[in-house]
Amino acid sequence: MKKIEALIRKTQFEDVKNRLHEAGVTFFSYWDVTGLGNENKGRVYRGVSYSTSAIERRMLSIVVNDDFVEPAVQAIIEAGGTGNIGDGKIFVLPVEEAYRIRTGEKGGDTLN
Amino acid sequence: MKKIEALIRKTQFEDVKNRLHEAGVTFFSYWDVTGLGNENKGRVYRGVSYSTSAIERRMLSIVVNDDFVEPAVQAIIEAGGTGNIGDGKIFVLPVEEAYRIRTGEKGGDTLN
Amino acid sequence: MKKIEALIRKTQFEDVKNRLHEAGVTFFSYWDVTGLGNENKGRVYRGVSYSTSAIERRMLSIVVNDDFVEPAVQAIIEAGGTGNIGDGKIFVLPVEEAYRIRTGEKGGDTLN
Amino acid sequence: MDTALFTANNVWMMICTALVFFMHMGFSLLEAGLTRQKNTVNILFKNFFVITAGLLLYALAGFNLMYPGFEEGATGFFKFAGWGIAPPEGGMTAAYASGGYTWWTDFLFQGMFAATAATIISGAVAERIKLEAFFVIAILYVGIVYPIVGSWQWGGGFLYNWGFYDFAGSTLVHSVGGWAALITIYFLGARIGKYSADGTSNPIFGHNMPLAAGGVLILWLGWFGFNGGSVLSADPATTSLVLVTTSLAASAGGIVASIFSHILYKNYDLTMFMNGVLGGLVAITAGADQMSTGEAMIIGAIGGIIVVLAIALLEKLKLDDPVGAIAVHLFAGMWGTLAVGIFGNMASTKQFMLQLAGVGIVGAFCVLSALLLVLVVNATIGLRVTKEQEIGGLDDAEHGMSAYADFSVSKK
Amino acid sequence: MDTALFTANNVWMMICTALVFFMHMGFSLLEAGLTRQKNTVNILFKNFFVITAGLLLYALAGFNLMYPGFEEGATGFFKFAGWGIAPPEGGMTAAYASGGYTWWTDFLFQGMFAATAATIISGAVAERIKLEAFFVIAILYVGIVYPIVGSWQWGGGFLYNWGFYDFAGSTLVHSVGGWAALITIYFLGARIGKYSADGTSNPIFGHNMPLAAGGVLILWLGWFGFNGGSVLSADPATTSLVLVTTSLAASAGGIVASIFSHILYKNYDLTMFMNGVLGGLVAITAGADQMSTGEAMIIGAIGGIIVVLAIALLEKLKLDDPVGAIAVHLFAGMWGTLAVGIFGNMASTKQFMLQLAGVGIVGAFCVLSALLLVLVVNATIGLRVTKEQEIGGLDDAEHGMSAYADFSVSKK
Amino acid sequence: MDTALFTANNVWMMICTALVFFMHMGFSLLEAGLTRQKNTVNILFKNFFVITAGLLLYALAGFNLMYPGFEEGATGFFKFAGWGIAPPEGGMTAAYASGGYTWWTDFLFQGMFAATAATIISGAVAERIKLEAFFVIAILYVGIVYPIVGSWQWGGGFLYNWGFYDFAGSTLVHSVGGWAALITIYFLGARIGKYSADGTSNPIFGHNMPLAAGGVLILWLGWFGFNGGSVLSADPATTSLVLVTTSLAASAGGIVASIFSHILYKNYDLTMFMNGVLGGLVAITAGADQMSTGEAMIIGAIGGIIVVLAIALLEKLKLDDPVGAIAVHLFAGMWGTLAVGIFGNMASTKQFMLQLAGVGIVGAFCVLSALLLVLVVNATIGLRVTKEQEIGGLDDAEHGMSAYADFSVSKK
Ligand SMILES: Nc1ncnc2c1ncn2[C@@H]1O[C@H](COP(=O)(O)OP(=O)(O)O)[C@@H](O)[C@H]1O
Ligand SMILES: Nc1ncnc2c1ncn2[C@@H]1O[C@H](COP(=O)(O)OP(=O)(O)O)[C@@H](O)[C@H]1O
Ligand SMILES: Nc1ncnc2c1ncn2[C@@H]1O[C@H](COP(=O)(O)OP(=O)(O)O)[C@@H](O)[C@H]1O
Repeated sequence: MKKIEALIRKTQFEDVKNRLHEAGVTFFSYWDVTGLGNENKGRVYRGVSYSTSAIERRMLSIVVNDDFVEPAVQAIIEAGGTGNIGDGKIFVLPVEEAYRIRTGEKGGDTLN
Repeated sequence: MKKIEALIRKTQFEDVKNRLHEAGVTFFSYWDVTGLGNENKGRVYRGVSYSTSAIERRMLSIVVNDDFVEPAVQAIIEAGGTGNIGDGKIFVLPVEEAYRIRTGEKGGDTLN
Repeated sequence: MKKIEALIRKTQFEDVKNRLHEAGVTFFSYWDVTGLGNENKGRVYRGVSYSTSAIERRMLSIVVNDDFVEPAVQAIIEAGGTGNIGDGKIFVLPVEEAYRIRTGEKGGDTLN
Repeated sequence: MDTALFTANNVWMMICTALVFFMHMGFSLLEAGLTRQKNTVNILFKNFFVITAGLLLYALAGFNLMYPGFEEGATGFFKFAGWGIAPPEGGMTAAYASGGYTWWTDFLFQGMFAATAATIISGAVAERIKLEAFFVIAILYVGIVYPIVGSWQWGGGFLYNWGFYDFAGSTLVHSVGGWAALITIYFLGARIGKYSADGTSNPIFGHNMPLAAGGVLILWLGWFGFNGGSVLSADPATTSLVLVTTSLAASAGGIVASIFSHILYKNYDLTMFMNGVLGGLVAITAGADQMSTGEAMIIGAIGGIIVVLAIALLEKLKLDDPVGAIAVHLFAGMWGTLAVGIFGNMASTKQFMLQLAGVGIVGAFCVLSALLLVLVVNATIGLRVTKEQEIGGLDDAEHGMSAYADFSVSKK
Repeated sequence: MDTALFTANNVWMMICTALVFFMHMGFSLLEAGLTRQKNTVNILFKNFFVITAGLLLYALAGFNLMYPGFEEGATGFFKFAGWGIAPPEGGMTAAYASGGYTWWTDFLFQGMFAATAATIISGAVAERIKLEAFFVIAILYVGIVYPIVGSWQWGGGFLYNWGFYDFAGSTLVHSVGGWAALITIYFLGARIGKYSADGTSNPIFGHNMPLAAGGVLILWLGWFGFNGGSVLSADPATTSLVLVTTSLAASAGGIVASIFSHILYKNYDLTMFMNGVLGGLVAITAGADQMSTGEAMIIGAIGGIIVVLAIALLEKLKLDDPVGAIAVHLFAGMWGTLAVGIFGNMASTKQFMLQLAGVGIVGAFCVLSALLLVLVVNATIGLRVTKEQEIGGLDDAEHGMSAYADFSVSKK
Repeated sequence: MDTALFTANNVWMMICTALVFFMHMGFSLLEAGLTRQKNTVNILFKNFFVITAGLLLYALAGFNLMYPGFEEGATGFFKFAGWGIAPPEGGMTAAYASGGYTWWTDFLFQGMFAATAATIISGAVAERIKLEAFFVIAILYVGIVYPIVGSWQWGGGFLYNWGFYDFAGSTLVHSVGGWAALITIYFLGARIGKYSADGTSNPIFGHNMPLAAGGVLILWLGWFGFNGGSVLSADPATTSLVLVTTSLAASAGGIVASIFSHILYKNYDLTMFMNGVLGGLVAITAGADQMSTGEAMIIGAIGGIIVVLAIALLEKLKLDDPVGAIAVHLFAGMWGTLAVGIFGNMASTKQFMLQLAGVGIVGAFCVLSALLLVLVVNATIGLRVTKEQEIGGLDDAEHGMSAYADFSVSKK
């Protein structure tokens, strides 16, 4: 089992979600985060100009069985990319165990 | 050391927190996330009916020493379950090191 | 590659961010969480006194190549500490792979 | 009376009507702000129901139940002038009400008042009452109980004939609402989590202080119409005096409540300041036209202290009132009514006893009516939502909506 | 006429002016609340633009286009009394308008009305129109189309001479705005995500229900001035009747819409309640001074039902109106205008036909003007923001700001 | 004078009083919206304090310090008519103020004004002043400095006798508040993070734009009372003119400020639009009854430009004013006062010099008084919270509360 952490543009979320569904990944959790990266916008507020590298992003946390990692990553890359700096990152982390709270069962079967 | 990530119903949070305390786990962090899973609700808004699989959940992030994993997981399963679809998941991930910012010390002792 | 999860005081965020920048870590994501730990405040609301161990914290998620772990952790400890209970924790987790969504490339080079 | 004066009077009364209407926005924001986010849509819905249904009911029956025109010296408790409303002969002329206003203005001003009583209940029972149960209680209470009590005094009934005095309704409006709130929350029980198994109280925070604060300021503004319109004409001397006493009592109530609660609890609690302002306003309402400025400040100040103490008392008794409605409307309302016998032009032992009698009789009637109503509703529809619905929030359970569905907070 | 009556009348009219101004706050909050967070600054900006530019335009040309003083029995469609404003001889005396108000009051009251029409458009086109495109449409529509239509009736033009009746503007204000809104959203298209490729509708949630609810209550309050001021004096009988019919229609509209939508959709939808209240208000506007209380309730109730049905109809037609502006202002507005021929003092077949003619002629003119305007804007500046800007939000794209930049939600 | 006219006048003045009261809600929302979430409770608390304590102080001493009744041609700088308030003989009759209002109305209208000066300070010092320090400054400034300055003009003192003109208080209210704000923030210093070590400015975002925008619209509404009531009667010609000039100046100020800031900074900054509206309002305040519509628009437009420039200037000087209070109230206030000598009925070189003298004398007195006050407070209680408290937020540090404690944002 692996955990996929994807940091994507909020504006790409619907596309990514749909592509993940097509790839068979329908269960995950997400929340909004602020990202510091390469992207940078110039702004003015009340006459004070500033540049911000803090951008709003959505973090997707997806735990999948090993054979789903590759399709899920590809789905996110395809749907999440706009070609502009700031499209985001995907990280893959090892997961040792998973449980379904409702039934108490554990293992890879709980991931759907 | 392990990291326990539990995705639970917000409505079960108080119970889970109390049960974790009884199990000796009093330190953790949590935040609210949106979950896509099996649970599904039919809704109408301004005459438009729709069904949503996006449900609000609370994510608990708990880092514990190895011998606390089992009791913590059991506590969450017991207090977090309602028996209905959508009770959530628990994932266990490996943690390589932990530090206490206040003192700079590291290791399993920092986890309390 | 490692993932550094740091739970810090919101009030120390600016300092930590700057120190991380000095340490060469300019890319990361963060969001606000609630933390249960040792810190505890006595409060009164509408005449009801209560004590809360739930404190607002900021969670930093930083994925770095192995040689950046040590400097990053030190930076956070130095800038995040106030010496008072509740300064927070840092956890280090293993990361197996990283991708840059924009280009689809993977590996440690994507981390900047 | 000349047309010009009649017109000026009626203009004032229409403005006061508009201001009393606006109080419903104040109540809506205050109640929504002091309760939890998951029940926000529900509270707003109840407030919309109260004002719309309240007005329709008042047109249907309430007005004719409240102003049935008791005969000189009549002793009845109840009289009904018939369904619906239609202006009497000459109702639009200066002859109708000594030139103070037209019959239509009269109806609308009183109709805006009527809905207030239900709103008071709405705040206290928030976050756990079943929507349908609230509908029934509000309809019957506003449609029947409130007008009957009102008829005893403002309809020229027996309280009026005895010499009881309640200028703008510390008792007739605020306590009437407050009693029903008290009875209802007694049977409803506290919100889940408010009191722990070991008996300790837990705070449950409101979700939006700017809303609540804005609500209180709107209520204060509305009170200019509530008390100012109760003069029933634009008489310069009386109306302007009433606005002054009203504002000074509000100020004193707020300042004193915030200082007092700072002494007791060592923090500057904004919600206590706000409740104190409201306590001062409710307290001055019974005698706003009878007091000097100094007396108004004292009455308001004591109102502020009473509110702080009453909140603590209800907390001790485990009576869970999320917005402090009972402390403000019932306790400060009783105080204000009694104060007419203690301070101001009418002060006398006799008057005090009359005020006490009025408070007691109205209280008894309201408690009994509310009891009957609540018990019947409880036995039939049921008062309270299920535990699951309450924890999940009434917005989800009763409306399938969220008050801030699209809100997000990641930066920039 | 004596000075006192003149003064009292003018006081009333100035207050009504202030209340109509306040409606712009109601619209701002309602529109902001019912749309998404990422477009909040944009909506507020548009509302600030509408009220400020609207007033300036009305001073520059609108007033003189709307009240050019057609000669008795004139048949022209258009007349212009010149640029800028300057009071006529005697404009500040009781002689000007039978003592109802001064010329300055006249200008300002009418100026506050004018801006309303643009606000109606603003709500419907929210979340995807280009800011500059909106500026141009609003300026030309409020500066030219609205006053011309207004002149036909309130300026003593041909509709007025025929005997068409529109007390406070169900057609002249609300439908005029509604038609432009309809035409504009037809060409603008729906918001991204509103309709899926397979043709199903998706809900897009508003981000702040307390704002929206507060907005509706402020609008109701403002309607006291909108309808009450349309009496054009403080005449006690008529003004107070108008406030009563207005409030009862609002109440009936809200209650009936909420019940009706509960029957259809099985949930207590707060936004339907709110739109129902507004539907009742718009519907009564054309005949507020002609109806009995019972008739007002019926007109309001039907207004509420029409709003619920119209929302469903527009949804079917894939016409995306985020705040329900067209259902409320156009549909309920047409209903209210026709209702003058069906209910109340003026009811008659002949009057009904006149009302129908008025609705038709105004509709045709508005549709054509809006068509011209929208097509020209579309061909030049372009109507719609880019897909990227829309998804990212107009606040970021057009203003580089966020409405809640510093908001965060971690607990305690 | 006949009772009817007296009554109509007094009705108008009472409404204006209510509207000026309502401005405190406008200020509260504006200030809360433009500052950070962590200081929201604190700002609301300060605003509640200002209005309640302000009224009580004005009753205690302020009114008698401001309207002491200088003798014809007296030259004193200071006079005090005694503690507390009690109506003079005939204070409730038409004889008191040429039938414009009663003595009670007088007191309350002026009392609502007084609190305004303190609110202006409140906005500028937000997010870092110690609560107790603010209490002391507000009490002494509103209780003593404001009434003394006011007495020089409105109390019939030497400025009045010279021929200085300030219709509704561009100088006497707005600049008086603005000077104190300026002095206080000079000693208080900028908020942590506002200016980097290398001297660059950083933006600090407000947390709630709908609140701020609503606040500005409420302020505009309130200005109908602020300027309209300063006519001191309901005289139809003057009051309606004043409302027109006020609204046109606000519109011009807003539109021009938004265009001007778009030219300078290439974005449509809503906060500049809002500050521009306020700048227009403050600027017209000194001569609202003296201007033609065209002149009102020019004065407002220049007011809007001045506000945009003043914000930039203060930014350069590293004077940190979170809500733009000084740009709006001090700079536009001075401009408006001088404009009375440049435009309108009174324009003349002599008048301009008089206006300049008035601005200068009042400025000097306010600066000195504020200096004394601030230095004493700084030396005793201390002006500023600790670094920790500031970063953690005043809500937590001073109130132990959070403005949105229960807010959460996970979807649906
Ligand atoms: N090392 C990292 N650890 C955690 N989050 C990261 C890291 N690098 C990038 N991110 C997240 O990814 C987002 C996009 O990255 P960025 O470098 O701006 O774009 P790109 O990947 O196109 O070069 C950032 O805003 C941040 O949220
Ligand atoms: N593979 C996963 N990765 C991340 N989060 C998940 C995953 N599966 C489920 N979740 C989270 O758990 C929640 C509940 O899961 P769900 O499948 O609806 O219920 P159940 O576990 O009772 O079948 C989801 O809403 C989602 O937040
Ligand atoms: N085991 C843990 N797992 C997850 N988060 C933790 C854990 N321990 C502490 N935290 C987070 O760190 C914060 C500070 O920890 P705390 O124990 O209060 O302070 P200190 O580290 O100074 O003793 C907590 O509020 C919580 O958010």
